Amino acid sequence: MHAVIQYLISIWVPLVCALVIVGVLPLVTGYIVLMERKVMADMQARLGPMRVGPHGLLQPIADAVKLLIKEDIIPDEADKAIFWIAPLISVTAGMLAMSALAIGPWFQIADLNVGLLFIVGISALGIFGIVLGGWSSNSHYSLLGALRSAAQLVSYETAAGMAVVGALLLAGTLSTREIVTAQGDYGTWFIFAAPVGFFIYVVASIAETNRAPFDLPEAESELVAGYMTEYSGFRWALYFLAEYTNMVVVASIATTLFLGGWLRPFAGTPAFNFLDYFPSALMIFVGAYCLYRAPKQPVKVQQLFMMVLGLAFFGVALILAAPLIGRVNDMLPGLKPGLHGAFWFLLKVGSYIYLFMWLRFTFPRYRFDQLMRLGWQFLIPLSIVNVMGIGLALVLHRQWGWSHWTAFPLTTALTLLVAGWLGWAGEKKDKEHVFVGES
Amino acid sequence: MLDQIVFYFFAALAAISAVLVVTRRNIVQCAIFLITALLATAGIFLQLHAEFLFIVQVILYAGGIMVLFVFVIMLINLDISLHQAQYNRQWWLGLLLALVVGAHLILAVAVGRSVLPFGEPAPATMLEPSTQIVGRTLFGEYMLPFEIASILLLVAMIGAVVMAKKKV
Amino acid sequence: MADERIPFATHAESTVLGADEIVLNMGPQHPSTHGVLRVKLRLDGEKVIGSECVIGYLHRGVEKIAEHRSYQQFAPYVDRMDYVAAVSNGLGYCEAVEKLLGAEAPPRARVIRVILTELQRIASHLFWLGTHALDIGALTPLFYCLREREEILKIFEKYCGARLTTHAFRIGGLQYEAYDELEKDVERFCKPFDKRVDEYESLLTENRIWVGRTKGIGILTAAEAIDYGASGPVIRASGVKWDIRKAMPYAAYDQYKFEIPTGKNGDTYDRYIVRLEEMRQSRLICLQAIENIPAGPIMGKVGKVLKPPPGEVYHAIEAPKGELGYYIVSDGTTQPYRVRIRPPSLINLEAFDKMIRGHLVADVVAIIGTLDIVLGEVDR
Amino acid sequence: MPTQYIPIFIFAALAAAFPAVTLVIFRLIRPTPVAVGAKLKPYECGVEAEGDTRGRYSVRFYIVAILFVIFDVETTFLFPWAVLFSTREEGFRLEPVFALASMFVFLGILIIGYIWLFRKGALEWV
Repeated sequence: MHAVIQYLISIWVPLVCALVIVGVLPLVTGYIVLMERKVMADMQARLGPMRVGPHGLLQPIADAVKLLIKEDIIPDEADKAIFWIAPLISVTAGMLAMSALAIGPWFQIADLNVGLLFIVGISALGIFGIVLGGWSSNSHYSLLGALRSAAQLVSYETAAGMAVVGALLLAGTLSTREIVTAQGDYGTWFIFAAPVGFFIYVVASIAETNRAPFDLPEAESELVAGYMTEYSGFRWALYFLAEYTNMVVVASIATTLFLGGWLRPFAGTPAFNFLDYFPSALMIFVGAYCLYRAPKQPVKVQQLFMMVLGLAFFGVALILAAPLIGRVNDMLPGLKPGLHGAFWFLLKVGSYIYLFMWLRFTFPRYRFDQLMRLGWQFLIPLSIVNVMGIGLALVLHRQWGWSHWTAFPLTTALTLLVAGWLGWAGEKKDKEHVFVGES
Repeated sequence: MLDQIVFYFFAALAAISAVLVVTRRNIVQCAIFLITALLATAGIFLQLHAEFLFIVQVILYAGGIMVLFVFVIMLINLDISLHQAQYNRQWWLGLLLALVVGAHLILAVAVGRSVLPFGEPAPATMLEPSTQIVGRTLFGEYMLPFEIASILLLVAMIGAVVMAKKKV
Repeated sequence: MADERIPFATHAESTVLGADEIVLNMGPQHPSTHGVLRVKLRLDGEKVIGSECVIGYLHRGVEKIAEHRSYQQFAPYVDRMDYVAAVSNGLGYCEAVEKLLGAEAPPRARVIRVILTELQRIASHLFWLGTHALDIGALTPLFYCLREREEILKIFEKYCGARLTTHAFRIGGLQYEAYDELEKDVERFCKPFDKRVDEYESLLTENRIWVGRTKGIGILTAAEAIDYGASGPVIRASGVKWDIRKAMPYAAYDQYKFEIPTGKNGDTYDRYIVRLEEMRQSRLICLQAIENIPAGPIMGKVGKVLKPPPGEVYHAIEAPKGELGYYIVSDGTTQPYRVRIRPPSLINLEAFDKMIRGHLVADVVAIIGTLDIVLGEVDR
Repeated sequence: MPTQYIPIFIFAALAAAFPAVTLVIFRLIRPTPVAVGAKLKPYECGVEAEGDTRGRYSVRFYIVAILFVIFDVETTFLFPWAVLFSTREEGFRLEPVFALASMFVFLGILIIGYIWLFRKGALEWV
């Protein structure tokens, strides 16, 4: 027993991280949903949630309370045990995948040797929750959603894995922490060395998280709600939690692999050191906006809320600014990479998620056969070529001493050429498939 | 001590799930227990410090079972299979054979402990860095088998298509 | 009709591995059957091998009600049929009764009727575009479309006080005199509207996903369209230049210049393009009409009590959804003996099974959306 | 057990317990389900479902599924290769040309197979 306590003391940082993730993630998810609704409203010329709290800021909490106390319905004909356990599988897998993420050099539960593979592999387990949930509901719509989900995962997993391999070629390690360090050493993020790989990963990750335009498993206009048609109340919320957790996970993978993880833009260039002030400046801006909006709120409580919120942002700005003071930095040298790293990492994750939302509100939905065709006939061959191209660039650079600036653009251009050809061939084939009436 | 507890936990999980895989009537439940069994095996790999093998086990079998699962839905009428007997009338013969094989195995281990040359036990310390070691072995000593593996995959690919498509 | 064009199976025997055929109910409570349409789909996996539309969930017996109301009293009921194009319904009914009476609406009334009906056509098409795009998964166009539709509804509200079921016309002319700023309002809406249509197009027309989802889906050839009695944008998209506004002009349509947009392939994409073009044409008609609204009375000479002579009449107009016809039999009393309504939605819907066979589940919503049905009109 | 995995197991337990415990605890607060009749029926747009969902269900999945397994294995081979290509561990890094050549052979064989599949139309869903 004593040994166990001793041990727990030695691993308190990961433990605190674990508790924080488990405790805060549902809240974060709620606010991502709010963000999505606000972004959607903004793009669609309306306001979005405005009622609960100022600017709808308390909407996620109201939603959570509502979902928690809703009646819990399990259909008669459902396979009860599987129905019960399916959403849990999804949520657990999504959360567990986060354990190897490095949110800044400080915040990480465990730095694994196979970190990236761990994230990819474990988050892929979440699909079982979807398929089992859809199957156990014993409804046609759910079953169709579950099957689509399985086929979709199967088709895009390979492309995503290959895109990851492309970045790993440059990084030379599977540990999330070292991948980010490698990008610091290279002096450039891998998105610039492997833009095609990043593109493939974006598309494949959207498909893997069942987001529009690939949201076929839950396509509301066709399958009502797909695999979660029979789910209601908190179980349904768990699926939502899993979906948004997965979004965060894929966004984090993309950030770690392609967008430089917790590194500041131009981290190696002293001329851009003024960007160190950006985190505080952003927080001050947000805080000032909150204070500016505060008197315009209709109710006293809301005014107070906005005021407190604004001050809280100022507080965060102060904390972020602290390491910039020379003396503090000398005392706690780890503070700056830790705090600012987390800031930049989360900012990049947020931007990636924003990209997801943007795509969702812009594009119509793919049809199933088109989705499969895109995956198998475009992304998979392209991703194989991408891996070969990056390998070739590295050989040109290392063996024959070409500079980065010639080797990588050259191979990227070659890859793009192949992409163009694949697209053209697909188009041609597509035309053959369309049966046009004689009219 | 802790290691042993963890090992027995995973081993028991794997064994019990494996038994359930063959005894459950509902095939979807069988598939779930198969996942559990495979994940428990992955846990044992992890305990042996074979991190790479652990994660490969998770990735490959998760995908594989997903495929199996869809095949179940495609090929099997669950309503009928639920009411069918799991074994035919020779089940007792099967049990007997299983017992014989089991006994043989136990005997082999018991006797072999002293007689047969067992390999070195898996190291209890960390083999840093495991991915690199696996890779080095694969691309060093086992280069040829690795390339042949691609031919094997090619054959599997062609085989699948030939079997599924009648008019190739 | 033997059909060699669709190279897909239409029976379950040819499904792979001897799988069972499943029957999926889409509707009546489904997000994208546009009301309470029920479609029974026979599926082989995700492929539709047959379908059956079950209607009647919104049946209110409108035609029967007509037999127990006076001519004037029945007018508001037709607004409830195609509730997204109430003005057009009213126009058809009023003109049919006028024909029966041998009366005519005065020129001023006719022009205002054209303006309002064309605005209603734009509103109806906007609503169709928004929901159709939503069915295919594009969330955003809906709100842009509703934003513009709102402007039209505001004009209706100013004109008659109602937004949806307007009951704008009266047998023999108009219910209300046009308000002072009608021209200005219409102009303010119409002038920038073609830019707005371009905006929708920029989101959809050349979008690869949109094209992939709509091109070659639900093809109805010209001959088939005629056989099925389709009308409106559905038949025009198949390449048949048929528009009652041109073929048998009513109201004041003979005074205005406009084109009849037609498609070539008769697929979902063509129907989409045709409707977008129709919105542009309607805008042009509105702009022409507001330039010269004749002065004069708004009611023609019809009595307080309408008592048409015995006889029968069929009058059809080009409603946003197609040919909306009223067949009215009078026995010389104040109430019609029989009213039969030819709803364009119902007749267009009949081509659905033909269009869906061999396509996937996802195409069901695309095709239902593109037929632009309103269940209030299908069921009446 | 590698020591870094212990927090992960604790985290796994937490992550699994959190939703399960919430689900159970809020059962006390939630109204007890009293749903009867149609509320407990599977959703079929408001009408009685025809046929059963437990029958055999045609998915044109066979080839795609097998191919997925093959490509999955292939990707797994690529991971250690990619790591070794530019690893920083002493003495593990492969010689670039040799590594690239070996993988080109490996991928080349698979690409031949892929092209064959493509030409046969095996990658079409319907």
